This record gives sequence, structure tokens and C-alpha cells, in this order.
Amino acid sequence: MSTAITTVDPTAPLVDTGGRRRGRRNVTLMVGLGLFGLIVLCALCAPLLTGQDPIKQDLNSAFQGPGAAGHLLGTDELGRDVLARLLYGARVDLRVGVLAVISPFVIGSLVGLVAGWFGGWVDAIIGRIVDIVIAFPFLVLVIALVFAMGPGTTSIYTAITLVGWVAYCRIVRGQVLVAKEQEYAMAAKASGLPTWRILLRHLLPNVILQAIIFSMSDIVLTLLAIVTLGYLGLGVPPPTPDWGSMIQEGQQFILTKWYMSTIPGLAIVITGLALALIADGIVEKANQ
Amino acid sequence: MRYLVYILKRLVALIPVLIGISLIVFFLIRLIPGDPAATLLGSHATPETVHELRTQLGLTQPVWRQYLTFLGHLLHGNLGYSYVYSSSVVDLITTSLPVTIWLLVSGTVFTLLIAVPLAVLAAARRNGVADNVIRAVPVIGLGLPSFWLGIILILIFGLKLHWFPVAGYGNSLPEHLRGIVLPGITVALALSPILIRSLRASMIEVLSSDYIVTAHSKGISTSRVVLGHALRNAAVSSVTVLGVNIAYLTGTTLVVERVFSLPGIGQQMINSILGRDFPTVQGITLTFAIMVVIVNLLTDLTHAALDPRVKLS
Amino acid sequence: MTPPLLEVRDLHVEIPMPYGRLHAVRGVSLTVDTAESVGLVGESGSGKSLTLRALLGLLPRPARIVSGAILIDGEDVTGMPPKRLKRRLTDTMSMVFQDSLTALNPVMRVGDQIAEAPLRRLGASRSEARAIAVDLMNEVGIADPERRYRLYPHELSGGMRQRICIAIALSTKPRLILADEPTTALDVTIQAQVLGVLDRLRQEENVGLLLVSHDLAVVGQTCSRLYVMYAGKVVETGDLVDLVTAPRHPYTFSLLRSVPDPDRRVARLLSIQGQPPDLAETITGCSFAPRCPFAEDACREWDAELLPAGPARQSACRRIDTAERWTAMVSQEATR
Amino acid sequence: ACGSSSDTTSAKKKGGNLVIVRAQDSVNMDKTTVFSNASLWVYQQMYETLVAMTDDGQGVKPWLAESYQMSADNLSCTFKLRSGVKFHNGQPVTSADVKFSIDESSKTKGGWEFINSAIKEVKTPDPLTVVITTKYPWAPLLADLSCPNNGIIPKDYAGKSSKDFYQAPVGTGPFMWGTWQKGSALTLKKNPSYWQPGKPAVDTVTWKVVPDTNARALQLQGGQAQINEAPPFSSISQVKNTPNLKVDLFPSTRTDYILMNQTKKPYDDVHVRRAISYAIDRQALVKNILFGSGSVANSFMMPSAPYYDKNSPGLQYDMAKAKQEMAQSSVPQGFTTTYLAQSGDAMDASIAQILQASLKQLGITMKIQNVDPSAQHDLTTKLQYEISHSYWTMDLADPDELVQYALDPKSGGHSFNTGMNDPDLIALVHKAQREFDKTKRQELYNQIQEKAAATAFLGFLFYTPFPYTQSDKVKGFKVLPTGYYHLEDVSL
Amino acid sequence: MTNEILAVEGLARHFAPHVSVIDRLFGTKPTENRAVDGVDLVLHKGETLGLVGESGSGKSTLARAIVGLHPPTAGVIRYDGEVLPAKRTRAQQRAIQMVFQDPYSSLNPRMTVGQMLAELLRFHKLVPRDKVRERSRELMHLVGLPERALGQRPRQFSGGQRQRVGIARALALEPTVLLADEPVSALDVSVQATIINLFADLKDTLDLSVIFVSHNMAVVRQICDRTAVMYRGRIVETGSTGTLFDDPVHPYTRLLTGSVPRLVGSEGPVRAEVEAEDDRGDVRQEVAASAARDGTTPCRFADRCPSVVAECAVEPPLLPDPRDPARLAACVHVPRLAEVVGADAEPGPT
Ligand SMILES: Nc1ncnc2c1ncn2[C@@H]1O[C@H](COP(=O)(O)OP(=O)(O)OP(=O)(O)O)[C@@H](O)[C@H]1O
Ligand SMILES: Nc1ncnc2c1ncn2[C@@H]1O[C@H](COP(=O)(O)OP(=O)(O)OP(=O)(O)O)[C@@H](O)[C@H]1O
Ligand SMILES: [Mg+2]
Ligand SMILES: [Mg+2]
Ligand code: NI
Repeated sequence: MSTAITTVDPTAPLVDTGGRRRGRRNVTLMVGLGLFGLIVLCALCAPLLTGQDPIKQDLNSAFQGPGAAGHLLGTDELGRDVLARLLYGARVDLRVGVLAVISPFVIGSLVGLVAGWFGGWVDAIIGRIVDIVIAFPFLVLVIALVFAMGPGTTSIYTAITLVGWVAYCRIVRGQVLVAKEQEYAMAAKASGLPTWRILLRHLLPNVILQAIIFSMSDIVLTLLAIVTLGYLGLGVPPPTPDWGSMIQEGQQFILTKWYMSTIPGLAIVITGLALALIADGIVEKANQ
Repeated sequence: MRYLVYILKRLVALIPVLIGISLIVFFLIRLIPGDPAATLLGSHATPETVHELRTQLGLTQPVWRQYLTFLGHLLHGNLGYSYVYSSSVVDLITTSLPVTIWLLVSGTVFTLLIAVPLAVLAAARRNGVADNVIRAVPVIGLGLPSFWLGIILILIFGLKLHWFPVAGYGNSLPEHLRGIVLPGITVALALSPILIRSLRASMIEVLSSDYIVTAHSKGISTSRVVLGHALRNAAVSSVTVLGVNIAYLTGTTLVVERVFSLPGIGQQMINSILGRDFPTVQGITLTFAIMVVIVNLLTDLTHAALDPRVKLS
Repeated sequence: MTPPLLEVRDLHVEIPMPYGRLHAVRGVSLTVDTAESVGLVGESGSGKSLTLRALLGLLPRPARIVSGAILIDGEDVTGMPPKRLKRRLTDTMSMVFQDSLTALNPVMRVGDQIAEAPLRRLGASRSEARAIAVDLMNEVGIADPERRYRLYPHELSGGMRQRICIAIALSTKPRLILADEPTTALDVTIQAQVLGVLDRLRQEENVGLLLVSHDLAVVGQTCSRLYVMYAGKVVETGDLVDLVTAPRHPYTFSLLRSVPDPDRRVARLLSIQGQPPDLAETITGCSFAPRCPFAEDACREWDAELLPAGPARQSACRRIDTAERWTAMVSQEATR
Repeated sequence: ACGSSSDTTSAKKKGGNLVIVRAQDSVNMDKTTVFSNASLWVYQQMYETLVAMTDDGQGVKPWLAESYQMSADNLSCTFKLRSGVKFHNGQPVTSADVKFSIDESSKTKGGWEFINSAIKEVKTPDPLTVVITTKYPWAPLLADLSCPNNGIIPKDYAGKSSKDFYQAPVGTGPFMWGTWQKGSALTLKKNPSYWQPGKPAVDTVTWKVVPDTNARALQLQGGQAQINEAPPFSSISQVKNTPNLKVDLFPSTRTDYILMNQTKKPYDDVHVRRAISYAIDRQALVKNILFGSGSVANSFMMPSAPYYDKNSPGLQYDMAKAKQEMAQSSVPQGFTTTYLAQSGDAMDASIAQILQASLKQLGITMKIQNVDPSAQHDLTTKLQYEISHSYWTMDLADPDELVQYALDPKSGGHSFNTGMNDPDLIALVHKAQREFDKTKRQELYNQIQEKAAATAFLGFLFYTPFPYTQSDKVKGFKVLPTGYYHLEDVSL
Repeated sequence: MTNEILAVEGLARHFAPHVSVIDRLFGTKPTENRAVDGVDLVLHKGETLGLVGESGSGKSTLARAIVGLHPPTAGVIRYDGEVLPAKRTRAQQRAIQMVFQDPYSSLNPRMTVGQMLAELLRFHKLVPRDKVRERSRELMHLVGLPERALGQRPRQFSGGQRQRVGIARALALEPTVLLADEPVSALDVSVQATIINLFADLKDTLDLSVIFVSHNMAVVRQICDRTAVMYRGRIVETGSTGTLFDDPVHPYTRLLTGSVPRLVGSEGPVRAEVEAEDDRGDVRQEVAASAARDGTTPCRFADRCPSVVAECAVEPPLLPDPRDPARLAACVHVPRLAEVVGADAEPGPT
């Protein structure tokens, strides 16, 4: 019966008959978390994994290719150890990436929650603001903001927050519009619970999933935005090792020393992959 | 007619958004440290000459006056004069805008060419090897910055293989066509992972829906079912995703234009920011915003054209 | 004697799941004759839909037929190469689904959806296909078919949509329609109309009907013969009136007693205690035994199979002999 | 890329389109106010001066003027114009045009007028004679007249407004105005009736804006451009090994410095400045930043400039001395400071990081603050910075412009934005300006260089050549120490 | 009447789709959806009132308006003799509770049953804090669930069990009036029976007054004392369940009861296959024309009614049946019924 190429999922939820089904392994999520955990671990254990100082210059042994003695991944133009910079850079980037996503996430979700639930003029006003912010291409506005505030991590956080919250707002608002018609929301309302409680306790946990999933790819996009800011000279100030500035510094030598920008680039790719897997895993888990 | 009225409505609805945008642009630019007059005059300028130029440029007026003047000009379709080039901003934009639009269009086309077949394949072979590869590999496009990807593409296809010009935009249509391939692919590589994911997800959802079973039960061929029934439905939800992301990635053109030295407004914008060329930055940001709005409008129209359930209102 | 239009022998369907294999259909055998209307009832999850979809080769993704034979006009089609099999099955049968809104492609004009099979399969030209579609719409009782041809599913009411579904099913000129709860989503008044259409098609066009429902009354109104399914198996079969008036399986009996009667108020409905068995596990003995008030130890051991239970009737109960006593026992319990 | 290169080979001797890729676009063609090199190098192909700088950058040679004669009192100079020279519009060049051109530049505020500040009057006794008088004896006069602002344009802007004129300017140069797509490309056309017979060789010159370093290199390799104006030093060894490409390192007047703001503590302390100056490992900078293509600086003046003193005792790398100076300073324990870096400038970033590492050894914690070029310029000229980096290139064959800018705060530059104000040095600077005797003048400049070095008002870093990568089809391309080039000599 | 606990008078709830400022500029007028359009209804103490009608007739909207989820467009709701204000007091809110239709979406998937109940008990201070768990356990017993259910999340229950949880949630607030919006229609037949039985038991033990919304006529017949038939936002007939089913007065009620499938005994499929294959087209046109002329609202069933007459141009109010004043029907034929007592003039069900 191989002609039956239809793909129909069981729509009727199953009655949970014990631990067996709950204990079902979610390979995607586990691989994603594992990979991400590994990256975090590498970042945390950077001093253990390499004896090198990421900002220690050795101008006499610059530009050593990967595999050079004492420098597994080689050295950069100032003779700093690339591996050490990569590992310590993970600390910076994960922090920046996560921090730069958390505040837009929180702000956007809350605003979206309020807009979706109350509707009416509240929604109309928020909607207009969202329209305006969304009308700017992300990078254009971030660049302009960072220019205005001057380069540096604080500016990057602020700029990304100011621009990034709208995405979360839109996602959450959309979800709330659906969820508030759901009977559990009505049930909460009918039992006389105060609005803030309905919003935070009943709606939020149910609408936040999409935002969390989005935040996974958002972290990557944010890292990338930071890298691009670095390319335009607005990134994390030196000598802090960060993947973005590593790529940016390496990109001057891309034609001669291709690995200098490719190695940190791959680090971002792997992080992106891990986060994408986590996002997929969350979706899978939610559908279970 | 339905579409015309709709477009008209959307344009009217645009007015407050445009005012908001102009406000942001105007005040944001003025927050950027650095004095355009001083920048223009360079190292030998004396405070008096700087002041003179400031007065001449209208920078000594209160900011709100400047804004009103700006708005007034805007209503006449006048975006002011570039401080740096001393030519009209509208002229600057009209010469470089087609390049950017051309880049966006080709980027979108390449995105579709890359993403649609891969997404369909991945959805059809769900959880198979092909699916996993298709889901994992494009992340490279997402994770690697455009300036890196662009250079690598130039190295391979421009210098090694000589398939496409190393850079530039050319002067004739065939040259434009050849010249836009690599930049277009660079944009597409960043955009397609997102589209692949979205399209794959909606394909899977669509393929598991009842009407696909109905179609199968008619006994028509599988390819007809997938392409004729499933893809169009999956496209309905992915069009929005594509639209949002084109808008989002309009910013990428900034970098791509730089790498491929395309004379588009993205490159123009960076230069103008660096040169404190307020009117040009304003004009270009405004243009970007309008482009995004238009992309959104086109998205909605496409969505409505694809999905009869959508009412245009 | 001519072979029946459709015969299914000992059909088994399994669904591989991460936690094991779900043995959802466990040896279903049934026959449908030309122009006959047969009902298949049973509670949710008993495997009715899977059985039906298996017949058309349209099982959902991981599910597959593990054994069993499908005979059309007495010919075993199970071994055919996939392409021919699909053709043969869809030539003979077509299907109508429960939810007409999701069963129709939302972005395609309903007329085109009906015309698709004639156009792509029967080699009709575009205008011929269109004419066929309009005829079919007429046939299922859609007024003003020319105009409605151009509408999209969401622009039609539920009853209309279900008629379109039936027209689509008819578009392949089938001899048998498999209807999976075709009226569950409809209002009673509309339900009556749709059932009327199906019945008229049977009488006038000789299209056989295999109707799946969990609502005994719906089946009862339309069909002449019934199969009752429980946990992936047919537990009782027979002529409708016989089966309803004198059930020969305790599950059928309880089912009949648990539905309220629109014409009469009963003191108390009978509710069957417990849950149906987990289909992922092996079931020994009668699968209804754990819930059956009349079960004895032997019921949990025997190799449950359909036994003859009167003229043209079969039941998978070892204790048919006690059937008369059930009524008494149950009414005692209900009054308690 | 093959296609275009075969085109150019067929026109080997004459003609062809020369494409120069560069990082920045020109700004404006107004010779009186525009300083940007990117504009200068373009408009110099259109406007010519009375005298031109010699190839070694040490003096001037006749150009539009056939000959010139200094008066005995050193207060005036008489120029004889070359006859038969015509502007691009066909109008012949007369002394009236020269007077108009020079007066226009002296008059226009906010531009190059300071160059002409010594000029008292331009007189035109006859159509081919020009007499220029100065307010006081002024040694750099001839060099000043070779400066691009004194390029000769038609009188009264050939009847146009100055604004319109500079939109499509007219001069006598080897190339005429073509098209300009702002932000992207500027093209000049060959002047068919140029006064130097047989020149120029190429039909058009296009300056293409390619901000990305790699993209510029790739375009050169791909044959889409013939000259790369600013290849990074890091790529030079690679280009040397690429067939069909060549590298030139033209001696330049570019010198890089560390700026220290004396109006901020503790940079007012000479010991601190000296300590920092001693702490800079210039050899390492040359090796790692210039990839060997440059030399260590010992003076704020450069070898390619006249009156440079190669024995000037600029402070050199010596950590021990640095620590010693530090110990004598007002902040022996070190201090915290912020380096104002130019974002997007790889060289600046490297200098900053190397300096950061060196200063750490002196107990100085240096933070790096990135700002964009415009803001950096803004902040340094307003003396709102602590320590930063800058460089200088000469515009003319006389050191006075630099010396005055670097040491006399009244020249408008806050002594190279350091806030330095040393009356002795300022007196010496003015004395040197009026000295016509070469040996005496050399003597004065030697003194200035020595004294200035002792104050460590700038941390002299290194002298860099102008790196240019070219396709090997390009012949005759030469860059003067000021960065100027004569494209009429170039052929493909 | 003294024993009425809840009364609805002229209740209307219209939905106006949101029309943006821009659309208004372009002259788009909001089209109102009159989901509930003037309902009069009385619920007596201890009674179970059935509410039937086709899909979209406004049953849920009416129920939600009564619970206070939709502010009414017009009309009042009287609870225990008092008009309910727009903002109900906690006690009033608590007194009228609702059981929802869909057992899958009516429970918050991220809360355990215990948390859900505890939240309500604490917020309404129904029991002292230390008694919350005990009361929760009691509620579980009441709806026939094991105590361990308190620790489970909705997805770990079957449909029937979820519906029990939904009932427990409503009962936790100790209401006097319970609205059940199609509580069994999403359930399997065998499970349906247990929930119906549960309702019957609870009603007796807790002395609840219940409004039971359903489109399943058989279910309503089984548990309701009285029944109201709703058609396009209005009640068209009320009466005690038995009489209403056996002898429907309003033509719509007749259609409804006649369409109910019957297991055995009915003579095959119901007649009305294609709706209104009709001979009364002329009358309908006349009704529409005269209504338009006089500016009246015609009877809302007129366009489908097999017994439409010219008087139907004016929508009749609920009229008492001359044979039995406890029965009301909104049909012009009602007053005439006195003449035809016993002789069924129109073709009706057996
Ligand atoms: N795609 C699937 N994946 C996993 N399990 C499935 C799938 N489809 C059906 N099942 C399971 O197979 C069993 C039989 O399902 P089936 O749909 O045939 O039941 P049914 O009798 O039609 O029930 P209903 O009345 O609810 O439609 C059920 O236990 C169901 O959960
Ligand atoms: N929140 C709402 N906003 C707009 N329209 C609504 C809303 N809720 C209900 N309606 C509309 O009101 C009408 C009555 O709906 P309601 O849900 O009350 O009907 P119902 O009788 O409960 O139907 P069903 O049997 O399908 O549940 C419908 O036309 C519906 O579309
Ligand atoms: Mg089913
Ligand atoms: Mg409802
Ligand atoms: Ni080539």
C-alpha cells in the first residue's frame, strides 16, 4: 500500500495512560540542548580549556595558521590565540545575544498581551507604534540608533530592544487574540478573577510559546546584527574578544587568511543550529 | 476595483505612519553626535566659518522649526538638498533606488527558487535524511554574515569560475542581469532558511489536512496533489512570513550593496550617515520605510490573491 | 451467486509509535453489496475511520495495513502494484469526510474541485469536466449550480459543503461511497437533508454506501445492515432491526441503552464503566470483558471470534445465551 | 571579466578606459573649499596650477607658467604664461583668468584661503604676464601656488554662477568633466586639445566607489578595475604574487601620530607624554600593521618633505626609559584613560590595541572608545578627547603648512589638536616662514624638530608609503609624496 | 412568579465588527450581527431549562451574556429579583457559573486541576486557606474523579474526565445557577451518558437551577423540565419538554423535532431533502414586500416556513397557547390553535 502518501496526524488527543508516553524522547530538543549546553560549557570553562589569554598580544607570532605550535586554531593579526578568543568570545556573545533578546522579549510580550486582550483604542495606539517601528528595516534602525548613542554594548542592547520588541508584540498579540476566544480564558473571566491574574496566570503561559520559539532564531539574528554592526565599525569595542569583532577583524584578511573570519563564523553557525534545534524541539514537544 | 479601493485605503492609512516615521527619522538623526557643518568644512575650519555654514544650512533654528520646514518640503515631494553633494536628495535617491529594488526583487526570486523545492522535498520526506539536511544546512546562510558570504561567492563564482562579474551593476540590461545574480543569491541565502522552515512547516500541516486526503481519494496523481493542492495552501501562510522577512532583511541590502559595490541606497545611506548628511539620511530612511510599507502591502495583496477567504478591508 | 461488490477479510492496521505499535484495527471483515447501505458504528477510537481509509489506501502517515485482503467483485486486489491498486480502489470507491470545511481545499473553487477528477482522470476536456461538475451539483441538490460553481468553500453553508463533498465523491463515478461521519458537524435539519441525498443516490443510482458513525440513530435511519466495532474489532453484525431490537453482544446492548431517546424520557441512561483497552497492548480474550457486567473468567481467556447468532447475524460474545437476562439486570441496576 | 580585459589589450597604446577603485566618493569639485583627497585627486585632473610639484616632492617646476622670477626683495614674483593653452570650452588662458582663480580662492571663507594669506595682490600687466606680490617675504609662495586651490579656471566662472560652474567644471587639465553618479562612480573624459602633445593616453578615467576592502581587491583581480587606490598593507605580499598585478609603494608624506590632549590631565605633564612615547614599540607597529612596508618615525616631519632632519632625536621605544619617566611624573602609579578610536578603521583598531597592551606595563589602563570618523574628527578638534590617533599628508612642497598647523595654536588647529602652546617654538616657526636661504631655513627646521620632539607633544609613529596595486597593463602611473597623481602620463 | 431565580427581559447582544477609521472614511458601515435579539426567558428555582436551536442561533451568546461575559446591548438580567449591574459583585459573579462546550479548550492546559481549583477557592475566599485542599478533594468526589486527578494537567484526561473537571470548576464557586453550554456534544456517546447522569445527580443534590444548552434534542428531552427553542437570536417557543416535543406548536420546532434521526420505527430518511421546494413562494414575496412597505420586521422564520401566511409580515411576540398557557410560541398561528384543538391542521411528525 505504498501509494498511500498521505500524512495525517492524529488529531484527537490521547488520554494519558501513564508515564510511557510522557517519557517519550524528544531527540531534536535533546540534541539542540546538548549542543547549546556544550557551547555554554565551553564558554564557562574557557580558562580550563585553554591556558592562553585571549587579549595577550604576541606581535612576533602573528598570523599563524590553525595547527601552529601552542595555538590550535592559530593566531590573529596581533598574535593572539584564536582558540582562546573564540572561547572567551562565546562568553561575550552569549551574554550579549541573550541579554539583547531578553528585554525585547519581555517588553514586547507584555505589550502584546495588553494590546491583544484589551483591544480597542489601546490596541489601536500600540498597533500604530508597531507599524511605525516595523516600517524601518531592522538593521537600518539599529544602525541609526547605535550611531546616535555611540558604539558600545549598552547602545547595542538599547537599540535592539527599541527595535526588537515589536516582533514579540506582534506574535504575542496574535496569539492572545486567538487565546482570548478560547474557553479557558472565558472560564477564568466567568469565575470573576481579576484581569491581571487572567493575563499573567492563564493567558501568558499559553501564548508565550511562539515568542520563545521566535526568540531562538532571534538570538542568531541578533548575533548577526551585532556582527554586522562590527563590520560597519559599531560593534563591541576592542580588545574584548567577541565573534563579531573576530569576523570583522578577520574579514580584512579574508583573501589571504580565510580561516580568521571563517572560524568565528562557524561558531555562530553552530550556535544558530543549536538554537534552531531547540526551537524545533520545543515545537515538537508542544505538539506531543 | 476591489484591489484599487483597498490600495487606496492602505495609502490613506499610511499617512499617520509616515508622520511617525518622519518624526523618528528627523529626531534620531539629530541625536547623532557630530556637526554636519564642521564635518563638511574639515580640519581647517574656524568656529566662525562653521557657524556661518550652520546658519546657512538652517541648523541654528530650533529643532521643531527645522522639523516643520522639513515636513513642509516633504509635502511638496522635496527632501531637501544633500549637504555633502549639494544636489537634491530626491535626485540622489532616484538614481540609486532602482538598484536596491532590483536587488530586493532578485533576492526574492532566488529565495523562492531555493526555498520552494527544498521545502517541498523536506516536507514530503519528513524526518528523513533529506529533511534533516535541508533543515540544518541552510542555517549556514542564517549564521554567516552577508559580507562573508558575499566575498566567498565572489571568490568562487567571480574569480575562480568567471561565471559572474566580480562586482558592479553594469550599464545595460544583460549586464544588470548578470551582475545581480551573486548579490541576489547572497540575499537569498540569508532569507531562504527562514522561508524553508516556514514553508516546510506549513506544507507538513497542509499535507496532513483532510482536503489532501480528499484530493488523493479522487485518484489523481501525487504530484498533482502536492503541487496543485498542497503548495498553494502552504504558500498562503508562508507569503506573510516571506513578506515580513523581506521587510526585515531590506536592511541586509546595506551590507550586500557594499560588498558587491552596487550603487544602491543602502550604500548611499552608510556614506551619508558617516558624512552627517542629514537630509540624505532622512530621505533614504524614509525611502526604506516606504519600501517596507510597500512590501507589506504587496504581501497582503498576494495573500488575498492566494487565499479567497481573506477579505480586503 | 455473484461475489459482493466489496469484501474485506481479516484486516489489520498498525500504527508504529515511539512507544510501541498501536494495533488499531484487529481483524475486521465485512462485505458490502451493490446498492446496499451498510453501517459501521462504535465509540471513538474503535478504528472505524482507519478501516475506512485503509479500504481506499489513504491511511494516515505512519499507519499501515499489516495483513488482510480487500476483494472487489471477488478479485483480490491487495497484491496489485501500487499505481494500479490506487486506480482500482479509487475507481470503485470514494469517500466523504466528517468535516466538510476541512475536507475541501479552501483556496479552490468548489466546482473546480468537483471537475478535477473528470479532468485529470477521465480525460474530459475542460468544458466537459465543467458540465459534469454542474450536473453532479444538480444531482446532490444544489440549486443554481452554475453560480455556485464559482464559489469557494467558505462561501457555502455547512449543508451545501457536505453536498459538494458528496458531489466530489461521485465525480469518480464510484459504485460505493465510504462516508465517515458525514453529518456529525451539521444541524439536525441539515443532517436530515444530507442523509436524504445519500439515500436517494443509493436508490436511484445504485451507489452503495458504507456509513461510519458513532451515532446509532443516524446509521439506523439510513442503513439496512450494521457492523458494531469495539477496540478494533467487529463485535456484532446483523440486520438493523434485529440488531437494534435484540442485541446479541453486551457492548451493543450497552451502547443502545446509553443513547437518550428523543421520543421518550428514560429513568436513567446506562453508562458503561471503565475505558476501552489500550490498543498498543496485546489483548487476550474478549476486549469488552473488563467493562462487561456479565463477564466471567472464561471471557478473559477465549479467542474472541464472531460466532453465528441467528439468521444472518454474528456476535463475538460467548454468552449470547444469557442475552435475555441482561435487560432485567441492567434495569435493576439503573433504578438503584 | 575576461571580456573587459581583452577589450583593453586591443587598445594597448592609445585609448582605453581607466578604472580606479577607491573607498570614498568625491564630495564636490569646488577647489576653493574642498579638502577631501578623494575630490582633490579628481579635480586636479581638470584644473592645473601655474607651477607644479616636482616628482620628488622637494620643489616646484613650471607648468602653466613657462617661467617665473622672484623679485630681489622677495616680495613679488613674475610669471610668464605658456601661450596657446585653452580651457576645455575652447577659451584661451589669460592672466585675467589666473588673477580671478587666485583671488577667488583667497576670498572664499571656510576653505583653502589660509594658503593664500601671504598674498597681497595679483597683477596682470599683460595677457600672458602675472605678478604676484606678498605682504611680507614669504618662502612658501611658489609651493602655495602649486596647491590645488590655486588651479586656474576661466574668469567669472565662464559666465556661470560658482555653484553651476562646479557642477560641471572647466579647466585646462588633461581630462574634462564627464558624468558623476554620486556615491558610486565619477567619470572624466579625455581632453582632446590638451597643451602637452600626445597626452593623455586613455579615453576616460572612472573613479569607482567600493567601500569594502576585499571587494576592491577582487575587482582588481577580476579585471574590473586597473588601479586600487588604497589596498590594505596586509594584502600587499599576496598581490605581489598574483600574476597580472603589481604593487607600488610610492614614497609619501603620510605620517601617523598619537595625539595627546595637553588640556586634559595628566597629559599636561611632559613626563607622562614622554613615557607614552617611549612605550610605543614602533618597530612592531611597522611589522604588524604596515606589514613591513614603512619606517619608524623620528620627527613630526617626514623624509619626503623638504627640510626634514633625519637625525632629529624623536623618542624611540625604550620600556626602561618609559618607566623612568613615569616614575618622575605626576601620576607615578598610572592612571585610567580613554582612547578615541575611529570605528571601521582596522589600522586604528590595531594601533589602539597594541598601545593598550604597552601602556598596561606602565600601569595605565586604556579604554577604547569607538566613534565614527566624523565624530572622532569633531571630538578631537574640540579637544574633547584624551588620547587618539591621527595622521598628516602634505599638500604642497613646503613644510610650513604642517609646521604651523602642528605648533602654532593660532593657525586654527589647536597645534594639531593637542593644545600645545610653546612661545619659543611658535617664534621659530614664524622665523622659518620668512627665511629664503635654504641652509638657514634648514637650520631653523632642525631646531624646531628637535625641540618639538623633546616635548613629546605627539607620539610619532611611522612613515608610510602610498600603496597602490595596479593591473600590469597600467603604464606610467606615478604618485607624488603629497598623494597627487598625473593621469595624463598613464596609458593602458 | 415567586420561585423564579433568574429572569431575562428583552435581552439583546449585537456584534458590530470593528470598522477602522479609514474604512469609515470610505463609507463602510458596520454591519451588525444580531446574535441575540430580544430574548425573554425565565428560570425557576431547581428547574432545568433546555435551550435548543440550530447552530448560530445565539444560544452560546445568550448563555455568555447571562454569565456576564458579554455585556448586553439591551435588556436586563434579573437575578433573584435584582437587576444585575454592568459590573457584578463577586457574590453575583459567583452565583451564576458556566460549564463550557469543548472539554479540550475549556481548561487551561498549563495548570493542574488542583491549582485551578485552589486559585478559585482562595480568590473567592470560599473556604479557609488550610481547607483548600480538602475542599478540592471533596469537589473531585462530587464529580466522580479520583483524588489524584488534582495533580494532573488537562491533557492527561479523557474528554469525559475533562468535562467533569470543568463541572468541578464551576461548582467550586458554589453557584445557584449553572449554565451548561453544550456540555456533552463533544463527547462520545457512552461518555455522554455518564455526564448526563452526573448532571441529573448534581442538580438534585445541590439544588441547582440549570440552563442546559444543546442542539441534541434527545439529550434535552432526557434531562430538561422545560425547553426553549431559539431561532436566529429569539426564543420562538417555550414549554414543558414533553409537550413541546410531542406536540410542537411553532413550525420551526416542528421541523426541528421532525428532523431528529430515530433508530427504528421511523419510515426511513426525513422528507425535507431540498429545502423549501415550495409552493409558497408567492406568499413569501408578498410578506417581504408588505414588510418593506410598512417598515415592519417580518417573522424571522417566514423565509423557510411551510405555513407562511400574509400576517407573517409582522413579527409576532411570544403568545400563550390557548390550550395551555404555560406554553408560549411566537407564531401568528398560535391564537388559532384553539379552534383546531386535537386536529393537527399542518402536517407534523407522528
Ligand atoms: N495518525 C494516527 N497516528 C496515531 N494514532 C492514530 C492515528 N490515527 C488514528 N489513530 C489511533 O487509532 C485508533 C483508531 O482510530 P480511528 O480514527 O479509526 O477511530 P474512530 O473509530 O474513527 O474514532 P472517531 O469516532 O473518534 O472518529 C485510535 O486509538 C486513534 O487514536
Ligand atoms: N465574539 C463574537 N464576535 C462576533 N460575532 C459573534 C461573537 N460570538 C458569536 N458571534 C456570532 O453570533 C451568532 C450566534 O453565535 P452563537 O455562538 O451564540 O450561536 P450558537 O447558537 O451557540 O451556535 P452553536 O450551536 O454553533 O454553538 C453567530 O452568527 C456568531 O458568528
Ligand atoms: Mg473517525
Ligand atoms: Mg454555541
Ligand atoms: Ni577575467
